[in-house]
Amino acid sequence: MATVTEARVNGGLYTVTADGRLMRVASPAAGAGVDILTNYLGHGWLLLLVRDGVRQPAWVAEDGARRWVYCDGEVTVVELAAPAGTRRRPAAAGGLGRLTAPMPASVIRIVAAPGSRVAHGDTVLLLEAMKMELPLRAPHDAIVRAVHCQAGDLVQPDVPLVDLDPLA
Amino acid sequence: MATVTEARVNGGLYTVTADGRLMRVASPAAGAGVDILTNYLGHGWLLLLVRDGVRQPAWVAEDGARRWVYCDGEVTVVELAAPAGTRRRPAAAGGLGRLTAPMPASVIRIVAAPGSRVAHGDTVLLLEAMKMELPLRAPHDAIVRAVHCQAGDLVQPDVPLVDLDPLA
Amino acid sequence: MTRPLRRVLVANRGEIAVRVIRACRELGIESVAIHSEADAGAPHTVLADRAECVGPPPAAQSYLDIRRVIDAARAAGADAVHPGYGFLSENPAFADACQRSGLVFIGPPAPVIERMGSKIAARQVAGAAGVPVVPGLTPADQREEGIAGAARAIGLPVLLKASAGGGGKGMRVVRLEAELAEAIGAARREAAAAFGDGTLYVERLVERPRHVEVQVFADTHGGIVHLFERECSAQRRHQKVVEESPAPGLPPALRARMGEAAVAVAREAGYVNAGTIEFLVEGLGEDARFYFLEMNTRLQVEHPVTEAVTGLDLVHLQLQVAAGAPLSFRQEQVTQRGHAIQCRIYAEDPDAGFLPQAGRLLLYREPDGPGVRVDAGVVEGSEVTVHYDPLLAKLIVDAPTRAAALARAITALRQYPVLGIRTNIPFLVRLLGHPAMQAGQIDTGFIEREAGALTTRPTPAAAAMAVAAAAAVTGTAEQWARRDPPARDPAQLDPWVRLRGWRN
Amino acid sequence: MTRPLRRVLVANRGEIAVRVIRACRELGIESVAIHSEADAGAPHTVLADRAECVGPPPAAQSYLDIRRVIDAARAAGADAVHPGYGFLSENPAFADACQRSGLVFIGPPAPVIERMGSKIAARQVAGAAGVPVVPGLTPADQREEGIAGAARAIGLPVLLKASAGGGGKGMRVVRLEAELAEAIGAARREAAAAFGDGTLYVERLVERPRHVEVQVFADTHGGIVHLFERECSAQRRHQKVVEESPAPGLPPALRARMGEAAVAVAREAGYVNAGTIEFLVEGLGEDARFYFLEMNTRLQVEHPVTEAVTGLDLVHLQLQVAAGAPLSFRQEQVTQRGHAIQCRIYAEDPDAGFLPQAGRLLLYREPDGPGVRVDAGVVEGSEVTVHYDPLLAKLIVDAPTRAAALARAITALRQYPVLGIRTNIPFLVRLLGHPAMQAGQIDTGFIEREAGALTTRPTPAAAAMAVAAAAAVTGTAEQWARRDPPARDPAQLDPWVRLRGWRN
Repeated sequence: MATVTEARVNGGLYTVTADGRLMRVASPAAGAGVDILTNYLGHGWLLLLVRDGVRQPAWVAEDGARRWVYCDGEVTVVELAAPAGTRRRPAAAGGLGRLTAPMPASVIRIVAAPGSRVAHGDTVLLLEAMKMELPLRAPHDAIVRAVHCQAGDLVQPDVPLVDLDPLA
Repeated sequence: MATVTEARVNGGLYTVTADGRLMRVASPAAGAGVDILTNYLGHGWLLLLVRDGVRQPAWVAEDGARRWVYCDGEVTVVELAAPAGTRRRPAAAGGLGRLTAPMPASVIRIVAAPGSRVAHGDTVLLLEAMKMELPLRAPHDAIVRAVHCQAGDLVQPDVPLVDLDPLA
Repeated sequence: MTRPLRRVLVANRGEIAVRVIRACRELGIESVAIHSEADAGAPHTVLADRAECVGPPPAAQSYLDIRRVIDAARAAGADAVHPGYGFLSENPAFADACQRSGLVFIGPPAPVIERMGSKIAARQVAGAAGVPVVPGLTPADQREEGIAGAARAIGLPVLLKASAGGGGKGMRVVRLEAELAEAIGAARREAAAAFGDGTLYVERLVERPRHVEVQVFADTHGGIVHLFERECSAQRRHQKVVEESPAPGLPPALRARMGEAAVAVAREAGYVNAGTIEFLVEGLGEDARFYFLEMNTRLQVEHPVTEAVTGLDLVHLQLQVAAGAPLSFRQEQVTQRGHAIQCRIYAEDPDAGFLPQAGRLLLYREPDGPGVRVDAGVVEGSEVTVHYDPLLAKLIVDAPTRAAALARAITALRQYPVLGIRTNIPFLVRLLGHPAMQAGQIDTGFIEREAGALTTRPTPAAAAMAVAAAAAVTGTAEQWARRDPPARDPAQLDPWVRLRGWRN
Repeated sequence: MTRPLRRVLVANRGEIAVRVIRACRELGIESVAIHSEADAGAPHTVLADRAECVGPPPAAQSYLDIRRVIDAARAAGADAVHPGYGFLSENPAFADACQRSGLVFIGPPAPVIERMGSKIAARQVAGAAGVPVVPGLTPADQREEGIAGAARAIGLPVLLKASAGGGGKGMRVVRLEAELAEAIGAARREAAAAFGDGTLYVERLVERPRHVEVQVFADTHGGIVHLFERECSAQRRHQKVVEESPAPGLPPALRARMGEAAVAVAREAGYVNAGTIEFLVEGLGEDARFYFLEMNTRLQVEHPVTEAVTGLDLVHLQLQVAAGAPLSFRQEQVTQRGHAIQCRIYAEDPDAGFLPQAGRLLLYREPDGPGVRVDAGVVEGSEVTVHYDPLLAKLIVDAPTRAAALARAITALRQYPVLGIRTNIPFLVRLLGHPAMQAGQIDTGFIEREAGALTTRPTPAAAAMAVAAAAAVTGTAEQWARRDPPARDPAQLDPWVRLRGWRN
């Protein structure tokens, strides 16, 4: 009945042996393992970790392929490897040459127009969310190639708003 | 998209029109209806009832074919009509001629042995649950036909423990 | 004299174990839970730093087994034991076993538990302290005839009680000669099951009494204070249901005299740590009199109402006093401010004779907000078993006035959905709304007398509508979650807006 | 003079709307919620007796639209309006519109809001009351050059603030000449967005100040009391994060003088209802001095810590005073008992510059137990949108001592899983555990200075194990629920018992 899974967390390799509500997590690097009893909590799980007799609870919530974990006062979000055929969300949205909103926001002002030159740290676009201003700054010296939004737009995260051409 | 269901509660007939998270419940007898917004709460639902502008929350939990409802300080449990082909749980467990435990319990003592005569209200079987004694009493004058348990047994609800032959 | 506690074994389960474990953590003390096989993964075992299994589900083979509990404490390296309430908390043999095993017992010394646990000895102590008592005795002849004889000598109606413990277990009122035999048998069996001792005590029944108790606290340096009173008259079958502080309508002079009497009894008993002196109060206003009833040599279920009005933390104090610290305040520094009410949330069906219930908590959401405290031994998803006391949680509210506290409690109860198992929450809503409760005029027989009014209520109109709607809520929770994904696009209209249109 | 309130419209959302609606219910007053289209079905609309939609999601078109809010109050038949905090609570035009519509505004009269809302006029009031102020002014020339000139005249570093409101919105510290232009623009835009008024105030920056404020309460009969102080120095970008009462280490004589000064300012202002006098405290111990900073003419986010230490209910008092009742207690009857701490739970990512977060609360379970209060504007399943302030809830703890309160807060935060959206809970755990916080020695710049130590922490070993396990928790919740049905048969062994065997 037991299933064995491998998980990589912060570069460490962990082996998870699960049997019904019981799990054992072992890490070759960390030596001894931890025993876990899983409780179903309605819309999530409560894991009870036991290591050398000492207990620690962890709460887990499911969000598609993501798992949210609250343990020892810290929240960790882990993305499970996507099954073949599904698109994986990029680890870091926005690349070297583009700026994206970190959260749903509205555009207050385009500070740097297409074609203008911006220095590292300059504000390119001014957003607002939850009544706070969020300046999007140039991550390096660049020329603004294109701006894909205008003042007043409601913009979603992970959608390119500005394309930059880096300057050497 | 809207679906229409009829429900009978306390002898009253209600028509439920559901469209996504919205419902309208109407009762021909009660006149005006009530509008309901449904919120998903993880392992249950929060219904927001609105009637003549006045709001009232109701919490609903699902338990197989049962629905548990908490509204206006009262809990109601409703059993949905079972789909064809499945066995319906009897509305009142235990019949005129049999005694059953109202909850999981242990048998302390058989008070009336098979063949003995018991009067209405006599204790036939003594159970214990949660440190409280639970006497099972005769619902009418009867002869004990059979006893299906013995002292020390752990017994489950809805399982016949004693068969009685009613006396006219 | 101070010997700091490092690691405390909590010899209990449910809400009180959770409460004690939290207090340990707050004071930097490690905690060890114990659990039966039925309680592995229960909230108190999740919260503790360590846990030990002490046996199979029946309490007699686990939580009540002194040897196993002591072995668990040794195995976990504990240096002290907190007994909670119930179980072994008033068992002198347990306190003694702890001491002999080098474990600090967080409570009074074994001989004090033994003396105050005996109804006769406790009455003698009260008498020596100059405090009046209700007539009663433990018959030397404990056979049915001996107990029946004692009842006749005192004169019916009488109250039969377990000599070894409190909490309503093994308690029976006998008004008629014909009820004596069955009541004696039932009381004895319940007493034996709950406390391991079937010895019965027979007492004159005071009619329409109020049950008012006084919290006392004593350190190991001779310091003793009282922390004011609790009104516990809202009882059903001698089981407290609602407790409050201050006691409504208690004349200030009587309150002061009861406080002094409680301290006098505790001093006479050589008491240490938290204890409660229970009194019966007869009559009203300036004519009211009080009688010593008994002493509970442990923390009470209802200690939170005292915490709310005094601002003290009784479990912190227990741990500090057990470590040898003197009380850090004097009697005149203790204040009774505002009004607090506790409602016990039981897994029982008020509409079916308050039958205990077992099952899984499908939906369990606690109320929150100002003046609302919930001490719970369960979470959503918990399985309530048949093996233990049906107390799930306690709702404690406090507010500046009694009227505000009552309103706050009712509001909180109506926002406290517990589904999947029947509870007494609907009963509590009706009880707190009853005119006599609102007026603060109830005695210990009130709930029994008003049983009809309190346990039946036609389904409210809104509830019937909700039930009809609930029947139409189909599909699994997962399907439902997919049905209407969150409106992450702010431009997407909420269905409620559509609903407004629908109503026109 | 008393005119009982029958139906109160609560012109707010989130936790404060929930809190006010509850208070109304506790006092037998009907409540009317307002909501934008994004908030239909939000907790405050579920709890209220009635609700009115006041417009589309953006606050400027709903919660901040005076006409729509007044229309809603009329449509619902309300006779009074509670503004909460933020939104229209310090807008004199709103208070005035209420009065002209025959609605009781639960707060001070419009002219008092206006006077105390102006930094200049408020300082004049404080000066007239004999209370010292920090040098500063609202430049008559509100162009960039005018404000920059005023900053230079006062001398850098200076603080730019919205003249029309508080709460950190529109506030900027300027230390260097080169930062002036951008700071002025940003502060003005934020001020305009938050309060509809971009007028800026320029003030001398007091270095390493503590922010200590005093709660005052005035009735319509000339009665004014103070309810002691709150320490609010734990701020991030002028946004309070943790508040407590009493202020640690505040000398009793200074506390007394600040209380008297606060009452003097309120009396000079002709104040009515709940208000807060904010002071800057410079220096430590007997050398400490205080300066009047500003007055908030409304209930504060942090009012619960005052409720915890005084035992009063500030919203009940607001409703009673607004109905014309005199204060039912005198200054010398107000007590400050124990220690209370409030933690604001924000939807923000402390490890990514405290960026506000939006999304659905997949798992949201509040801590409970002794001394734990949670005022929440969300429940499990709530969708947090981009439109409003990211404050989700407030955790308020109280305990007999500051050390116990800190330990209680940390224990509670560690039992407060909020998943599906990033929150500042992990940050709060680190902040409360920081040696300076434990010692009670922080000023308003502390969080910025210690940002590195407070926002980064390697994944704890246990958490890494839990994450690995979480990745193995597969299947939908429904499938999981079916996987291991409840052990209704007590004879069935719990898996934990098997686990013990596995470990040997």
